[in-house]
Amino acid sequence: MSRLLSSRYAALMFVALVVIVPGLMLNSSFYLRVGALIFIFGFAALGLNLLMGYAGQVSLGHAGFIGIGAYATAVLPTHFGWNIFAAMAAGVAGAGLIAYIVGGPILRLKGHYLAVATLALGILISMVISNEVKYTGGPDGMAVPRLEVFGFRLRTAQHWYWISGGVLFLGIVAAQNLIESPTGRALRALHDSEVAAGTLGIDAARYKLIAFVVSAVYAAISGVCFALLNGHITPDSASFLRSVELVTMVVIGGMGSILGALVGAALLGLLEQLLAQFHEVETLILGLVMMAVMIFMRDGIVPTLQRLLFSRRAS
Amino acid sequence: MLLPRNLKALCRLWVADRFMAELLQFVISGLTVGAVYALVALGFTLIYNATDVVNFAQGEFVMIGGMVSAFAYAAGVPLMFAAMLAIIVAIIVGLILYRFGIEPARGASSVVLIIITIGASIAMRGLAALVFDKQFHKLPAFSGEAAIRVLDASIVPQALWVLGGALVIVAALWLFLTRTLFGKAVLATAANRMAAQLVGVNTSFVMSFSFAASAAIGAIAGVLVTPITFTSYDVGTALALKGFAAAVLGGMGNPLGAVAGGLIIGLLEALGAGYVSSSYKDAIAFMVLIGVLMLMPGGLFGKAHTERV
Amino acid sequence: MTAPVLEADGVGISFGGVRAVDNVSFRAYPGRVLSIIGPNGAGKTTLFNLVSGVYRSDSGRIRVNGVDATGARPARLAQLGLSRTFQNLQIFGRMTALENVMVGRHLRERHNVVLHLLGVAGGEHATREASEALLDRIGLLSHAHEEASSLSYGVLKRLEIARALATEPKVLLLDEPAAGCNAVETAEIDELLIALAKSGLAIVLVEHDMKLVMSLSDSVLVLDQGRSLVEGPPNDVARDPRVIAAYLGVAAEGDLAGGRMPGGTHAAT
Amino acid sequence: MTGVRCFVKSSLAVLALPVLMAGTALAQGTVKIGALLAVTGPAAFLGEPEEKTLKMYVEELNAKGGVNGQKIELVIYDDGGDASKTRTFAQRLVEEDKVVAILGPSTSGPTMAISQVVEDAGIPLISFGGAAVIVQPMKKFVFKTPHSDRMACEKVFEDMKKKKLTKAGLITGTDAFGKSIREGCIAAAPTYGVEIVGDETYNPTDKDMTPQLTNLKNKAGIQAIMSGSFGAPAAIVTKNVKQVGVTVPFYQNHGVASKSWIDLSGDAAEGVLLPAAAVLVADKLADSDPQKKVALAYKTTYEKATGKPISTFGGHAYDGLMILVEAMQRAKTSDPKKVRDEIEKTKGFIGTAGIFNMTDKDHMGLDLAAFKMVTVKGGNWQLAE
Repeated sequence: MSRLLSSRYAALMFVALVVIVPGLMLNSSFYLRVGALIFIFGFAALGLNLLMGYAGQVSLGHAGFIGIGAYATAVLPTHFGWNIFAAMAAGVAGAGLIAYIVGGPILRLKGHYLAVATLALGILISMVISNEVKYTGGPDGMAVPRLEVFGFRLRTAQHWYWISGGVLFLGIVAAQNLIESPTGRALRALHDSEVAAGTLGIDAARYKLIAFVVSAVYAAISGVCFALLNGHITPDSASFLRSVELVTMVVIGGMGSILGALVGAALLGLLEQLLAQFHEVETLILGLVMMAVMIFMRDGIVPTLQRLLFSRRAS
Repeated sequence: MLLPRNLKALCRLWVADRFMAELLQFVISGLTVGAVYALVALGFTLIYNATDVVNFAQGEFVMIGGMVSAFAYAAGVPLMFAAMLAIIVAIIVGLILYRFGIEPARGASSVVLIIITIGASIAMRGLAALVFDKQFHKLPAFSGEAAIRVLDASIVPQALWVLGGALVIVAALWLFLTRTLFGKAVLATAANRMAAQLVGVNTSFVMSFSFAASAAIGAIAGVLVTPITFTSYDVGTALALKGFAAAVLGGMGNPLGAVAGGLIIGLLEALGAGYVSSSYKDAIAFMVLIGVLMLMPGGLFGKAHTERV
Repeated sequence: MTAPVLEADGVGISFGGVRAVDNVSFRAYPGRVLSIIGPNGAGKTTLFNLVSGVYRSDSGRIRVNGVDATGARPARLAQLGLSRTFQNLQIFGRMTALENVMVGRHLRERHNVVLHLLGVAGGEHATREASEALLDRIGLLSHAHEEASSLSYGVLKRLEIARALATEPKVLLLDEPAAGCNAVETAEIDELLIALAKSGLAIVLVEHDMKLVMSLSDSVLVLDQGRSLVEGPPNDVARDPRVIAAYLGVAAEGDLAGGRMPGGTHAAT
Repeated sequence: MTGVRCFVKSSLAVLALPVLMAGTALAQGTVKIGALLAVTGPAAFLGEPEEKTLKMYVEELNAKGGVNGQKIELVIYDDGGDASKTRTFAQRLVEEDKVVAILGPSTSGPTMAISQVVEDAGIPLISFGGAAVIVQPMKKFVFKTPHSDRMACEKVFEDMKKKKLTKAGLITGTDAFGKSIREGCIAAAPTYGVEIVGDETYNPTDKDMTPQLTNLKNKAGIQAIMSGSFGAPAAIVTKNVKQVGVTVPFYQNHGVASKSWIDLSGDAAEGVLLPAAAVLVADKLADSDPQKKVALAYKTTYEKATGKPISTFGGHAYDGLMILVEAMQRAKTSDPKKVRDEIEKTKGFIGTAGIFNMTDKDHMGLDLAAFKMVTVKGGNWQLAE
């Protein structure tokens, strides 16, 4: 109990530090933007981690939900005159609803079959975004209205650094709450032994669906922040490659580790900037780093480091 | 050309009907593209069977096949030798991938292995951009460019090479897996690695072999399709995506299923583009894919209990 | 006699043409222990899997607590009051012992994801207390906060029982609860099961330890090659020549009654 | 907890690394110009020649003493054609590298995504993207050098009108470029009395477009087919046109204006018509043509340096760089705002794409005359006019 609590608060403190310290030290909107992007994608990866690391289900189409959140924020106010807050809420709710409707049937699939079905779902969403040019601007993308709170326009990277950092923090708190709640225990139980979980009264289909919907909602919220940070969105935000990137963040950071999602997002986000100087070999190095991390830390960075730290303390 | 004479005569009665000609053209297009997907799916199948790994770098083998042969040919190497060189290079890359990417991570979860292969595919793409360039390249068609008329539809001779190649490879693979001792060793390794080891199968060799053979299949596919589709350092991703979908649609691990899956997706795309909407033709293919999986969760030819994830 | 809490009527299943379990019937009554024995491969575990919904029976009917549960999935059966343990452990390895038991309280908790995300789930305290009490009862409280994967086999065997009990079942299916346990642990399990039966729980047991079976059971069902061979009080069954024949005819009555079933060494034909 | 602190420190160090690197590079007496190019990704065939061109000419300019006595330092980032990535790099160029102007991005979507960044920062941007929306509506700091995609349609329709063809079919990619051509053509058609009777699309990764072309071919009364495509699909469409036996005139667009398209398409390219910049047919231009000298010089320089045939894409980068450098020379400073004002005053600049005359209402400054109608004969470009 005490260990659980201390590790929980340690993790939260760590995240708070990771948000606050650079936020105060960095004064360039470029760094703040990189930070905000890490928080935003870390947030989506966090949701996906609930699905992959806890419910044990893979999704290769989660960028689709990011796209739904992002495009709802842009399309509804621009073309339908919605209040932007209503549009944001609708985007998040819409993603959850679609996940709920689609998740029922496709979560019956297992392993690679599920992977392909979610992949197809993600591609369908991104295809609609690219093709409905009238509403979405097609491949050129579209402008996103700026968020105004009490007459104050939130548009700089600094604003969004703090907002997305705060959202991430709350997301982590919520994820931790969930994991330690009866729902979380049910999910973890399912992941370890679906049969045993079943005999204890846990309805596997229901809990997989819950995890799918929750992860879709996380992705959509991340999409909303992404759209508002950028002020202009393109179908790239919902692309298959983005979905793969999210899965990579989760696995590299550590499946089933709350901090893992953030670390995975940070690694990919920072690598992109670090390697930009050497763009001739950027792709090559990125690929090799991904391979190396997975070969030498197959449980992901955070769980591996935790184990190292833990065993050192023990000895 | 494709049909026996009497059937051809029969069909000619309908040729006046443009519908038939159109349909035939769509089917030809679908089969050509589908054969490309099928070849990629076959590569997925072989590696999956022997190692349980879903190799997302499979598309890169196709790229290597295309790029190496195109550059060798452009440098004056005869087409035949250029193709052989490409296959050898792909096999070497496949073996390196297995030895330094997959083997050290043996026993890791399937999603970790998938990320490793995705990393490998990114690295291979980056390397290809360095070694070659970022432009598109081609190979000459093996039997000329002149389209063959079939009942008012037309087909390029290279498409027949692709279709024929897919058929030959699937037949060879099928015979190899079911009729040879070594092929059975591959299947045994797939079914139960430990048990296979116990009965004396050198599973490590079987797994290296599967990577080499998949790389070779990919490279052959690359050589065959480059005259039609061209090649560049980054053609792999899109091919891997469709190939994976095809392999799963057919039932992961089943070579015949892989071919069927590839052809079906190709046909759906072509018929969708022809009859419904060209912007949403991929959507149609993917919706049918989801629909089929709903009804047959193990794919068309897969067995539900062979699920290994 | 009170009404049975579990009734299996003519259940069966085939795997690839082999009739693994064929037309087996039994009843379990509150406060009584029914043991299912038979040579290895007789279909005991398969029968358990049928009755607990892990497999779907292709014939017959299953009723739990008077409600028809034929074809129901494990989660539904758990709701009706059936719980079980597994021959090959199905422990949630990445959770603590306490959490394993807390999962067993699943059906007794309120489930609202939104509240759970907000961290305002009620009843958590009650779940924890009930689970700790169960661990205490089964003698594992000292292991409560250890990760299950780090616990010994014997401890896990008991942990599975505690977890199954946490659902507050009416009928408990135990698949070789004493397998791999030493004499002390076996005695503890013996004691526990007697106490549980006394409290009114119906217990169905698959076990190779004949001493345990003979001392615990109110009734014994013998399976052979998927079929039900004999059912009756332990002593009658032990003397039944058909049963002895089923155990290859080599096991003397005394062996059967007093020692371990020679199942592992003599393959059933 | 030490582990945590250590991690925070090291992640800060990682973040700080680019700053240090940028800091050391910031020498006196240089002027920094940023470039955002799609060096990888689906538009890499644009980004690659653009990058080569920029590097080549910056080196040449520096060898001649740079601009206003300062050496030019070129900071190139690869955006992979991804809009969000481009925006991050744009911010990096503005905030960290402190560039005075940005060249690129290679494509339209990323250009739109970063317009606001340069507007806010007050730094001129010269995009190599084709879409008209980049400069319409006009943004103060955003310019572009390629012809707008719509102009390609206008040029084609002009040609069709001359030949009295009124019914056209469209086949375009679903990427940004194809979409831009498609919209441009649909918008421009009525002006030229052209009716769009067929409208087909394909995905950029498609391998066969015969179904779409079969549909177009069979459209009643169709008199011409116009394609909006680039890269490999453009060559596939060209070959498929021949395969399904299209007999009406087939128009491609300026997106295929590179030798590589002819090579890929082979015989199928013969006789295909397309509007393209003069640089493509530099050696075939009349000696009196004012563009001949510039176009020929670029062609010679590029082909000598890279050993590869030129494309018009690299030319857009050349035009962008030179317009910028000349503006700096006229402004006698590298102050971004003053440079912007001078870019807007670009008059009679002879580039590879045409003669640029920018105004405060036109941030591209090209007219239809900049396009030449060309065709392919014997595997080489030929003027069709």
